Amino acid sequence: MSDINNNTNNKEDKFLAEENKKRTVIGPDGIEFEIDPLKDYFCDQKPEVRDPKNKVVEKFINWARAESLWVLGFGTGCGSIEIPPLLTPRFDAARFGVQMRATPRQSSVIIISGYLAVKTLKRVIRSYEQMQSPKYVLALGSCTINGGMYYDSYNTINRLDYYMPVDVYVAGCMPRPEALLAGFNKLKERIKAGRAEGANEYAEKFDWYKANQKKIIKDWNMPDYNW
Amino acid sequence: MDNIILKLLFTLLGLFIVLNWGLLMSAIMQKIVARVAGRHGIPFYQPWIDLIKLYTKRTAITHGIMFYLGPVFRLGGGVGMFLFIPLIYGSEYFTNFSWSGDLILILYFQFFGMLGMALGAGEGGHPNSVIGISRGLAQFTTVEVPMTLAVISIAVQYQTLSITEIVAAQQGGILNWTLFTNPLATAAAMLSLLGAFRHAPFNLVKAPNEIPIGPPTEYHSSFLGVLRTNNAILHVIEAVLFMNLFFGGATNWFELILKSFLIYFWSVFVGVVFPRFRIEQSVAWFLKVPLVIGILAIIIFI
Amino acid sequence: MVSPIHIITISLGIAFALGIFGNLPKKISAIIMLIAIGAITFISAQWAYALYFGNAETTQIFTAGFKPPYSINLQMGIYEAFFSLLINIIGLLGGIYLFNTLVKQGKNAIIVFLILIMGLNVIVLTQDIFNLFVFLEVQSIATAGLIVLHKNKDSISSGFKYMLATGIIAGLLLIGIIFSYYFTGSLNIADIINANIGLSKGGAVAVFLILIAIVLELKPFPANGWAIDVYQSVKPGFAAIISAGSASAAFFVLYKILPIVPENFYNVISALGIITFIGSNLIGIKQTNTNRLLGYSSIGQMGLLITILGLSPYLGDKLTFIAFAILISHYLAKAGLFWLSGIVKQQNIKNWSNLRKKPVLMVLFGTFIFTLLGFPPFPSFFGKWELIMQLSASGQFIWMALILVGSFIEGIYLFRWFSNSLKSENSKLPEIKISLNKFIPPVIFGVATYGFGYFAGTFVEAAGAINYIPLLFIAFIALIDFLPAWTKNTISIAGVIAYIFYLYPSVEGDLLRQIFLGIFLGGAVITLFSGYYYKGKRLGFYPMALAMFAGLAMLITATNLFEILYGWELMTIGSYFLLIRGKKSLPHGYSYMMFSLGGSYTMMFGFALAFAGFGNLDLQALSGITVYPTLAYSLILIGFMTKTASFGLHIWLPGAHGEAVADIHFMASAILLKAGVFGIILVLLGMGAEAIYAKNILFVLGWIGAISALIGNVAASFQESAKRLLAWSSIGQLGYIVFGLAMMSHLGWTAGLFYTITHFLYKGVLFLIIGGIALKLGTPLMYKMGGLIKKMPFSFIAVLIAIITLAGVPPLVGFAGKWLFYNAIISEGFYFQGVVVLFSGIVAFLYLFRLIHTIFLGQLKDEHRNVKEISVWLLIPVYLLLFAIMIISAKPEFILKPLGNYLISYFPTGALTWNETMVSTALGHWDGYWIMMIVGVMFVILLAWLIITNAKAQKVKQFNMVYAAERPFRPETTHMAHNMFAGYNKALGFLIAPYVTNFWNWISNFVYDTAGFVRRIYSGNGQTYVLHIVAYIMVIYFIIF
Amino acid sequence: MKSIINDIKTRFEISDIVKQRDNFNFLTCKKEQTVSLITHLKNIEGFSHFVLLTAVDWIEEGKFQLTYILNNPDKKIDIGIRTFIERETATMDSAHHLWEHVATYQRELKEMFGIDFPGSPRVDESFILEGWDDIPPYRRDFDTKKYSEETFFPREGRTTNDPTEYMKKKLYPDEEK
Amino acid sequence: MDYFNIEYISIVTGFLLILLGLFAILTQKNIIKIVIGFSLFDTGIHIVMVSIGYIRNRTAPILDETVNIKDAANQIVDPVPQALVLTAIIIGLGVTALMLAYVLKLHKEKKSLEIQNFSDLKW
Repeated sequence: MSDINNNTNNKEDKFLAEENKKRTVIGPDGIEFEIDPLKDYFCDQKPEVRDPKNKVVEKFINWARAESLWVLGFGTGCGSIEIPPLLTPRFDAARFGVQMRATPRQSSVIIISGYLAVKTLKRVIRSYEQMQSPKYVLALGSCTINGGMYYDSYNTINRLDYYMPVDVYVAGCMPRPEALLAGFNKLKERIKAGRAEGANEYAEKFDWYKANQKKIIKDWNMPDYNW
Repeated sequence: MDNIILKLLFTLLGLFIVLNWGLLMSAIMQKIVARVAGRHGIPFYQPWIDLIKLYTKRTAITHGIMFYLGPVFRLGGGVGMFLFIPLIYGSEYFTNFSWSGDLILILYFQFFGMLGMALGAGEGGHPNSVIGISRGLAQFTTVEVPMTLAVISIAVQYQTLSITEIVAAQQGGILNWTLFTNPLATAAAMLSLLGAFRHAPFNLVKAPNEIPIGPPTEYHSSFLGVLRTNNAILHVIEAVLFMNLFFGGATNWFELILKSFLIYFWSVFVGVVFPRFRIEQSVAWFLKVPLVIGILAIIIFI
Repeated sequence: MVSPIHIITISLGIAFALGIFGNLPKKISAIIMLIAIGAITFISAQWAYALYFGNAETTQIFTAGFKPPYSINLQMGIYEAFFSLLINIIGLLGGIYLFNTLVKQGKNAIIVFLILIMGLNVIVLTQDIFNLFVFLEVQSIATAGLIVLHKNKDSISSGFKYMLATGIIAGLLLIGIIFSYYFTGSLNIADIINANIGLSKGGAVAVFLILIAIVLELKPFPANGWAIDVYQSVKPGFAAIISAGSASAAFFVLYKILPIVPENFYNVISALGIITFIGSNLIGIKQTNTNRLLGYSSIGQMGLLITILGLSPYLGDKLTFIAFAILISHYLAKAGLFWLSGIVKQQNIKNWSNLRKKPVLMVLFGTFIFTLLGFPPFPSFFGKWELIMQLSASGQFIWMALILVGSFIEGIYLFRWFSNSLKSENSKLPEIKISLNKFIPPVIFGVATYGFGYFAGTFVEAAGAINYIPLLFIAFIALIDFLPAWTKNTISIAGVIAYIFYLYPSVEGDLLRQIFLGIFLGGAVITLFSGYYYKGKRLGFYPMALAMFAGLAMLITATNLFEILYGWELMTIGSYFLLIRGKKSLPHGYSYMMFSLGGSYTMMFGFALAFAGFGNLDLQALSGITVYPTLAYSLILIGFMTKTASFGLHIWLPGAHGEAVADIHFMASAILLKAGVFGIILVLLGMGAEAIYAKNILFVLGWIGAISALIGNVAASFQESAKRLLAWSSIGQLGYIVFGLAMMSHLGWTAGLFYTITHFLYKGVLFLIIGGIALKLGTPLMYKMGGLIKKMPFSFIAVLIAIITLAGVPPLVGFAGKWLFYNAIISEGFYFQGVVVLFSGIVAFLYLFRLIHTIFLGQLKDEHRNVKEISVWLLIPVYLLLFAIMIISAKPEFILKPLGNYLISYFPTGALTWNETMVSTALGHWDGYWIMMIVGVMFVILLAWLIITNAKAQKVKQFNMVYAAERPFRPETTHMAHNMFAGYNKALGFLIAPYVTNFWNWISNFVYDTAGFVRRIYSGNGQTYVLHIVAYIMVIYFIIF
Repeated sequence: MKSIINDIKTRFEISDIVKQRDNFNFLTCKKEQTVSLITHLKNIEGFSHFVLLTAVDWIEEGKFQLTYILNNPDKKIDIGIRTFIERETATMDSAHHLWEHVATYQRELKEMFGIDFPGSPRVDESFILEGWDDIPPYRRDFDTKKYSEETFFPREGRTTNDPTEYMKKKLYPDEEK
Repeated sequence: MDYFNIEYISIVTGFLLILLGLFAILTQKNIIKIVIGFSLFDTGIHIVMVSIGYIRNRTAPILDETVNIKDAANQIVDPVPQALVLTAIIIGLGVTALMLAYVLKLHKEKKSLEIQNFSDLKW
């Protein structure tokens, strides 16, 4: 078997993308220095657990959070076609405070809408980590639960909860928008009950999640936590 | 001294009313848009919930000092405009600090927020933010042209630049409004208002699909909360400015609410009906019809 | 006292002796010859000295003891002595310069050289017209003899043409002489003058023939092809003698016979002169051969002198001064340039850049060029000034215009040549070798130009008040130029500060001048202070910078129009040399100089018109110009607007400023441009707003200001280079100021002057910071920067405050300017111009955001991760300026109140009214102090609110951003900077299409093509040249009779 | 169509002609001649549109079969060119110079089958599988189920049914009995 | 007026020679001929000069036995033009000689005497 990747450097650098490798540059004053993009361009802090405030206040805040679910417009797999109908007159998820946002910074919910290829998982993780706590994961379809029909694929994950804390699974292949709405209501209940602490869980079990993620994402090629 | 404290308290009260009215107004407008599309739309209290949620987010990131200060500048622009604009004609307290400046101050104070926002978004380093800003600035330059013409026109008409005096001159009947005494200036300004509120057809600045929401791409949590607070205030204040200049001002809160609603509704109404312009189209558009109207508005006073 | 006859005896004697004792070694012969020339130089010098100081009287020498008409008589008067001295000096120095050549060519050449000098002397001295003819022939034979000894194929053919042409001319002269003898019975010029033969028809023809022959000896255009070939083909050393010596002698002959000529010929003479002046200069534009170019220039100068003689009835008693000033400039500069040409040994004007390796020669070169162009402090400046003033006083406006046009055309090519050698590539050119004997003559002449400059200044009445102390100081700095920069810097700062204290009493009580003194010299201190940043010597920087500041100071303290122009030109020279220090500044520096030159000529014209109406040159002459007021004011304004770079005259600025380094950029933009503003203020104060013409001018001026503002700001938004951006922005800002001044009202002027001050402050900050950054990063291109806020926080704060001020955002002081503008526009009725100005004010946001974003925000580049804050020497002045901005922001009354009080004497109505800190007009009101307070408090409260709700924000790095679930690739590709306002460009890019540049290009192409067309008359064929001469005579004959 | 094939036959060694439809034929060609055949088809016969390039792993023969499908939009005919290459060396001449997007197909084949196309742009960069370090997954000797079980934490308790049997049981539960 | 007196004839001849010389200079291509033209031109001028100074019925200004020294002023023609013409002839000779020297050099240079061949320097 010929080496499929010509990059025969040491193991660590094998999958490192060109632009993330260390490079030497010459400053305007003519002095050379080295740049390590992963260190210099990315923050390498780990996430911290942010404990809830006192109970009464938190309850009120959780109610607000539950009534204002901003969903990241991120679609994976076939489920992404089920999300747009939510905003149509027929389903009108806006009634429940569900709104779409275009950027993970401002979103509080990410919907994993179907099978996740390894390549996509990497983007999902990045987006998830860029969301601000508290944040919720709503997983859609059998594929996220146990791989679904892709259970034996060489490139599709089987269980989402090994890679990020999932709040609500909506089963089905594919679940219809009604089911998704039901999933949102379930999520709301969970938030109001104060049980949707996925972000903290992620921070607590950070190493475990990372290990799982890194096991399948071999060209990790990014900082451990994408702020 | 007591007077100052009283004045401050009333100003805070005014700010509170304006903020809540702004939030409510935006909810109502969204509901209207939803109804046009045949949906129920958000609950009327949704903006408040969103605000609470944003302010109570547990984490936030910052790209640097300017990123942090950007929203402060932005909200400062809104609150500052609020402070320098007389809300209720004839009220001793709800004229805020408008004695310290006139119409020109208001016109230029809006740059305060824009500049801060632009710088903050710039430090975010996100190219989309900057694209949004460059579009926004480009559009704004020509949006201001008919507005400038209209302002000059009414300043010539009333021979003053003081907002209070302009409002005073419009008292005594609906026919004294600038809308009727100087319809061309009003028309130019109302077209300019479309660009200022950045609803469709002039919403390429935000352009949710291609450059996710434009300048505030990187803003979140409390930062976004501050920006949204400002939006609520600013929309009312801008409407109040137009109300004062063209629609006879307000002698009580009810009048203010009604008029500002209608003025804001005008931009929403247009936004629902028309599709989006590209940036060079909108830049050019403001240099066509509104410009001509504005020039006519001045010519009639020469 | 040695009799002047010995000039002849010594020369002839030595010449014969050298011929007889022919076997002397060549060197010794040459030395003997030089001694002989030295002796006759001594004789003429002695006479000149004695006559000038009144120790002797004009002496007649009668040869053979008879009185005229039976003998030849020589006259030694003051003029004769002076001209003979000129000829002998050029002979002596030329001989020294040509020493090696003469030695090589042998005895005959040495003798002929001596005879040539002797012939020229006699031409000057003789009072006998036939003797004049004889020695003209001797001179031309000697010249031809020298040419033939030259042994170069071009020189031989040109010498033949020369012989042919001078033969014909001499024949004509002879006929004229014989006829005049026929009519008068005398050959003595004095007798001929007394006979007044011009009155009869035949006598007039005789006079005509004599006159035309003498004029032809001065090589008038276009009958001068034979002479130009000689200039080109002979050695530059000989050309120097022909150009300086022979031409001076011929000019003196014309002067001598002029009284013979009837009055009605005078206009024809000046017409011939001016045709020569303009025509040869026009053709000079196309020349690439240095000697030929100098030939055209020489002929042009002679044309100017002929014109002056022709115009002598209008010049009164100033004639002598004018003629001498211009002649001496021509004499020194042309000889010097020919000598330099001999040293450089490069025929093509593009190959002169190796002169740069010899700074002394370069300085000489510049001196001679500027002398020819009539810049101060050289004598030609004074001569030209007096010429124009006297002409104007006599109402000869057409002649003024033509002379200025000709001078400008001369400037075009001389300056192109000079700037080429200053900047163009010189690595491939051979080293210049100089021997001492070739070095001394040009140095002596170079020094002499300055001496005569001072000397000429003492003759011009208006120049009496010129303060020479700064010039001496500059000379001192120039002398110590070999010291390291910081020493010179310290000395310069001390000098400037001392000068401020020296000048302050003279501007006391005059707020306008105080403001400009502050801007000019305060700015000088600030820029010089930032100069500590530079290592090394900065050769040439300090003299030139100080020259500029001295010129600016002279503008302020000027008490008459002459001083204004003097200061203006001084400043132009200094700033030109500063601007041209940039890397690619050659074409821009050239166009700067062309606009400045044109501007100063239009100014001179305008001043002359003012002088014509007012009768003296006081500044009051500007108020109420009565002669062609529209034209006069427009011309003066155009002159000043070349510096404010107003629309139409702005094309030099972006390039010139865009290439300048930090502190020069600051000087050029924040300080230099204000000189134009000062000038416009002076003019407008004089003009007033009541007259119809004033209204028209102000209307146009207002639109020019508005369009400049618009074009400047829009173009600035589309620049990629930060420096060019600022340069365009300066055009825009100056447009505001011009617009404000054009309103001619209290508010307008308050706004304009307020802008003048604040523009100085914030632009100063921007220039220094941006310049410092560009130096630090090695590029002015903004898209190559980015994210520097983390590396240069102090710079960022400075730029932030500066752009907030520039944009006019409250609460900082820029808003005051906008507010004043609004009020002024509405109360003055400048609505539409006003809208354009206000629109451009908003457009300013585009480039301001671009400036601060692309440099400081966005993505930090790899190479810049290790850069440090810019030099503290730049930051200190910057923060001083910022401090001033903040003070004015909180307390605008510090400036506005005195301004108002000052302006109330000019514009009594419409003043600002003050109520504690509240300022109001008839329209609106504004309270800077309270706004500052309110905004400050509000800002703090809001910041506190954000911090409370957002205490634990995680600090992240530059790639930590949402990127559609991806990550950024490289900072270069993530930084949104290049072609930032593409959409805007699509919509409004047509505004910045280079219409104006195309217009000026068209003009310059037209001039070039005309020159190319005209010069085809010089076919190179000797016969054609003779035909030219014959046709010339015929045409003029038919014109006169 | 026929004339084209006949013409090609005289110029190239065409071994096997399969007619799929009237306007769609498969030809089999030698490896060495394939690219020149495609070039010929493109430049002379007007097959200006490249439809796809794909591969089949004939593990038993030890060969990869490559199939290039071209389309002639003017005449509305398609042609498929098959060629066989050795599985061991798995190298083929690149055709990216004919159509730019061929490079993408080749990149995919390199990743999925490990077929190398020397000279093809970016052929060594990962395409869909970022950071793949096993044998290429489309090769038939790659056991995808085993790989999935080893890598992706399969959820316990998952049962897999044959869909036909399962649906029969579900929909017609009585039939069995 | 009597047109056939000696002054008139000589002066007209002189001018004719001048024009002839000029014509030759302007039309002839050969340099030698141009020089000859120049000589004619010169000679014409000399003749004109002499005739200007001529006074009828007087003799040359040479003081010999035919002229009464005391009454010389009334017997001789104006001596000045004659003196001048001598000088002029000498100068003309010098110029012509120098021209011919040039011709020699020019011919050496290009082996040609056509004047249009010597127009390397122009414009």
